[in-house]
Amino acid sequence: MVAASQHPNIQLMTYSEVTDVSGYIGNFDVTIKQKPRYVDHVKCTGCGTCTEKCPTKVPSEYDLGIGKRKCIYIDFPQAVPSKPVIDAENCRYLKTGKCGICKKICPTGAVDFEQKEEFITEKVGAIVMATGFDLFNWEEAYGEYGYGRFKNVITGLHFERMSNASGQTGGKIIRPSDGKEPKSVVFIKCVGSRDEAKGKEYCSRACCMYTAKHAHQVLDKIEGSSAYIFYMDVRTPGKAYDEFYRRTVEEGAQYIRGRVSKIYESGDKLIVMGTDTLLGKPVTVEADLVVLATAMVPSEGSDIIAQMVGCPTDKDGFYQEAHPKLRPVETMTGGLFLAGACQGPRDIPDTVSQASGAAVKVVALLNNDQMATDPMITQIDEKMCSGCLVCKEVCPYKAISEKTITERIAGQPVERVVANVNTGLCQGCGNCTVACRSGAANLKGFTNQQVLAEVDTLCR
Amino acid sequence: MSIVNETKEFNPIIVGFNCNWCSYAGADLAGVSRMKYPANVRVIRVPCSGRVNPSFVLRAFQKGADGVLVSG
Amino acid sequence: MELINVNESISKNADFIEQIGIESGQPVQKCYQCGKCTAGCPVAFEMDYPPHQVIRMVQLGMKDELLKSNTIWICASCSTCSTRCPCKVEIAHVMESLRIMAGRSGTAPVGKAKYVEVMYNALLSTVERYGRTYEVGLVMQNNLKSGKLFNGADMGLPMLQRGKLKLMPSKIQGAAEVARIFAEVRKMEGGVK
Amino acid sequence: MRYAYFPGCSYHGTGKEYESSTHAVAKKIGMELVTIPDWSCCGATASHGKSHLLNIALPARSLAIAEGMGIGEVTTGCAACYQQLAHANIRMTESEEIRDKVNKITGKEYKGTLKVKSLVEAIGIVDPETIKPLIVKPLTGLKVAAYYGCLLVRPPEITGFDDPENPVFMDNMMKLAGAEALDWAHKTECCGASLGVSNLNIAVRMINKILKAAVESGADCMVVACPFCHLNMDYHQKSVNKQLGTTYDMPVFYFTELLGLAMGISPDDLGLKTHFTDTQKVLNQVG
Amino acid sequence: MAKRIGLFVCWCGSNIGGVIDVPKVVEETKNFPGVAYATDYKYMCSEPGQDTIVKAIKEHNLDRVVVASCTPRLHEPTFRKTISKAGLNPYMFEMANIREQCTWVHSDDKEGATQKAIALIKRALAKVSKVEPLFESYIPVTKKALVIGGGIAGMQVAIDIADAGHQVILVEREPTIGGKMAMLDKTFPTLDCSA
Amino acid sequence: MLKRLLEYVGFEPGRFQARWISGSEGAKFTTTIMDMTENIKSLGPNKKMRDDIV
Repeated sequence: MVAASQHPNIQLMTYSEVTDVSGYIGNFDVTIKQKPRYVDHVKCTGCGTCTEKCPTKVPSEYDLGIGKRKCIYIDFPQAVPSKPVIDAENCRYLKTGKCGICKKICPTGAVDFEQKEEFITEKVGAIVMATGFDLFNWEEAYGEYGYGRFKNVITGLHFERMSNASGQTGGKIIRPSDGKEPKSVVFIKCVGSRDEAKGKEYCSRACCMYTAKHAHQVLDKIEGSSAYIFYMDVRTPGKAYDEFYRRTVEEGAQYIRGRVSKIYESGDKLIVMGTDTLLGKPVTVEADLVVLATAMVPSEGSDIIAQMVGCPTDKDGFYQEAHPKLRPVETMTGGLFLAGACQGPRDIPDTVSQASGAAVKVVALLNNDQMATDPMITQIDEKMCSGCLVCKEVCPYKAISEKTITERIAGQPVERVVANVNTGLCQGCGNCTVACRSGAANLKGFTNQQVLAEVDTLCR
Repeated sequence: MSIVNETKEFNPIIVGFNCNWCSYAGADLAGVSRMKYPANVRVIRVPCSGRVNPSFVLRAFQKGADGVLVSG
Repeated sequence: MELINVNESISKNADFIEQIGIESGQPVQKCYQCGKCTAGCPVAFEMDYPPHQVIRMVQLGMKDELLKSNTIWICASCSTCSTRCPCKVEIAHVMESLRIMAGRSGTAPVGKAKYVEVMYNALLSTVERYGRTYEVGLVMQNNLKSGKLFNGADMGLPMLQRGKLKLMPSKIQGAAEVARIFAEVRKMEGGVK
Repeated sequence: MRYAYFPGCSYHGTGKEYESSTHAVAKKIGMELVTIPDWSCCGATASHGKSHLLNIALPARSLAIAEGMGIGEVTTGCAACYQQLAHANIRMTESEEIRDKVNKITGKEYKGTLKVKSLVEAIGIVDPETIKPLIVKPLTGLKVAAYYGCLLVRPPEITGFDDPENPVFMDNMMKLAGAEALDWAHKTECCGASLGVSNLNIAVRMINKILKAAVESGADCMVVACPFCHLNMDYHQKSVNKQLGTTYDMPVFYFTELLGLAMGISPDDLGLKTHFTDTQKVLNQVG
Repeated sequence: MAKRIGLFVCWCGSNIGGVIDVPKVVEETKNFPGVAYATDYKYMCSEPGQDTIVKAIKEHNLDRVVVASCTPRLHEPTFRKTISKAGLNPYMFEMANIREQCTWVHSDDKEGATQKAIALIKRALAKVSKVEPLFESYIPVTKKALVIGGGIAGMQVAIDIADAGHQVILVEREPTIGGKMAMLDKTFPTLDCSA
Repeated sequence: MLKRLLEYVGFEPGRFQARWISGSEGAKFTTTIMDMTENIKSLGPNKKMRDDIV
């Protein structure tokens, strides 16, 4: 993270959102909204006095609500940048005009309640989508697991926050209900994944491995503990992955092949009703804590960005690559590339490799001062074009715009609107040629005349 | 233009308009996998099934095609 | 343990596999054996094959074993499995179709499964005769056929005392119409007992 | 509120008190239940083990008669009857082919215009403001475990009125009646249904599991909406005690009985005397 | 000006030549209007094969070319380069796919395959008679990249592009970069720290 | 839409098909062709629209 923030060629814009994208490969115009932080990050030294004194506490998003944070806050100690922002929704001063303690005590006078959102426009040659993933909202779908009513049923990410030394529990694994150390922990895989009925059909790819890691952590950190993992398949296709999983099994993790049908509370225990399909028998496990490996889904808001930049998505909302094998980091839109889980669920090693792959594609593009475009694109015969612009509507790449031309009719100059194809954006799909009623749009390399000649010859 | 000989077994002519990225590749794959299908289909490569103008299809029928397959 | 020749089983019973798919309307091939059906099944403890194995056996065409199994009769049709199946297979429908097939093929259930079948038949025969269920007749017929003569006899008296049993059947006016339903179905399906 | 009413075969048999309390409560809240003339058995859990067609045709006869009554909606108290009627209704509205075939079998024309609601739903959707003033003897302090069983809520494609994993309709009604509705583990576990008749030794284990969860939740009583659930929970409680050596003494009510009590209807009129487990302690508790 | 088409039919060893009668195919198609030269060769895509094309273009003054061989998805770029070496516009070219979509799938019907190959070649000839030279156009490139999302993927992309010497704007909607990764404890399979 | 037009002029619907076949579905392409060939064989030659017959 520090590497990314300190690189002289990287301009880091946190607390910012892309709000508009136009243009085409090599020539995009983007607008970025800088949300008000209410702290001048030039003046701020990151001393942290303000976060100590702030009187308002709210649940920490970063800790998934397990812990609390102040209203002027830094997400976590190693955060980059390590300077605070004020959460306007909860800040007393911004809501009621009273308080302002942070402003009073800030030694450098960096707190600025007058900050407004700013819009910055930039020209770029390439865009990389790296919007990542969110976790499937299992509480809405899994009634048989209690709809989130049982405090001791948590997700893998919650578990990470507990076992992370910088988290609220300081690395101690506890039961959220009473803070006690759980002795029996049940892990359930594929919650939402590979579940057409309730969630997603796909495999989320990382869960097998992180669940093995969690089981290892339970056995490692909690004395006398036991870990049970309900699974359908163990998928470990990565270097040193299967060895890791085997080691976890040898450490004593009990893998049970079957899905869990129901969890219910009995006393302060959770009863997990599952099957051991290898035995062919239903089984129950008493648990202190249940950890669900929930499916990865596209991150919230990724659909909005997709629409903005014209990036197609698949049926699950992940960004669609140009070709799954041959062009996995490119999209059908020129100059737009994909990295990480926004394209589909993946783990860290895969994400890093894919990100480097996308970077090479970007570099290959940016290394040129100018680029050649495929000549097999649409050509508009301006004389025939009626200016109806139906073609503009059907173009999936937003490559067609209107253009005003001047013609001389009976010696008089007359202005008229015609369609205009952007050679950078046009991908040569030919949709416009079908929509064009006047026959003005033609696709070079696949002209009407050419295709008809082919048809005629073939049918003979 | 030859008139179909009704006494011989009728062998229809099917014209396929295949998208370069999808079904044309699919047809290639069928070849690579050495699958077998009747030899009466003739494929025209188009950049996208959206390129197929209805008039192409009508023209094919006019010129004697017995079937047309548009696939994307 | 019996050795199963998989290609033989599948090729010999291809019709059966297809038929189950059609009759139950369920995409049985989708099942990937997660076992959630068995995990939630309230009667799995009494079954000779747990529900997920029944689906597996359908996939492999193990017709004879399936039609003889007690599972298909013990199943209480509570649909817990159907409701929770991640592959949207309504397992309860598959069980129903297997029961119907067993009946059609004349495979007689034994033991506990027999009692279930006898009870179903007893109930339906009172319905066929009177148009409605006739509880005393049902229990009597049930006991005769299942050989458990005094089953539920201790139930009769307290029921009677509370006015919960009518000794005489009440025949509805449309009993003939109901009988006709049975007859028509038999005609259409050819030999439902 | 007018419904074509399908009593079901246990209406004057094992489910007698359900019948009487249903009518008593319906009268109070102004719901008119018009019995379907000459209705016949729905086929219960038996017909779907015999024939797919028979399974639809048996309830179809009653549906056809009900359609002729000119009341758009059918209701029934029995969960099994409800599911049979709803299932047949869905199949016959979905597919013209099945409808024609079944109509040929029944010799009656069912067009598929009806809606089928369970009694729980029919009463559950009544505006709470209508019911509130009728609660004259609120069941204050009574802890109730609402038991829904299977057929009311499953499969959701057919039933679909309440959540199959955590239904709340009866809970809400009990709250309306002044009682405390408990959140407990086995609201929708299956009681074994007709296994109680054919294989009691299987059913007792299923019943035991449910009773155990109800006791653990601290319930004073259970409330059900199905004659079969009632038979198994109430009558067979004693069989469970006998076979498994347990000592359950858990009163089991129909939801209409508790609603009726809260509305001030006398226990006799509701038919509370005919239970097998002692209801007196609950009656004492709610005064 | 009259069109002068060159037709080159490939045997692809026995892949094509083993199924259809290549000489017959050449015979049947060489009289298609516009064809000025027609020949066949064992492996058209090999260096001598390509040389054959270049030589023929020069000797017979060809202005457009059809190659009947494998799928254009494989060798279209190859042959485009070949003919531009001979001074033709690379788009004055068409391929007939007589391998993947003909001989490989109809090896059990040699006569049908031969007929189909003839039809497919005629199709390509018909198309090539209508083609016109096409020219690529050039657009400028802004040497800066935008990365949306500052998680592990976004950071890695940004660093790699930046290391290659280009400017990068890394946009993150949260106050800190790091994304989900920063929330994790140790990471598999090496159990090293994530931050 | 085109399909409806073709039907309107008295064309058998089986003669015109639109299918989604992805690059990884060689088998689907094959079966589509086989089905279509069978289908059209049973329909007989296209006589309705041929220029030379009309």
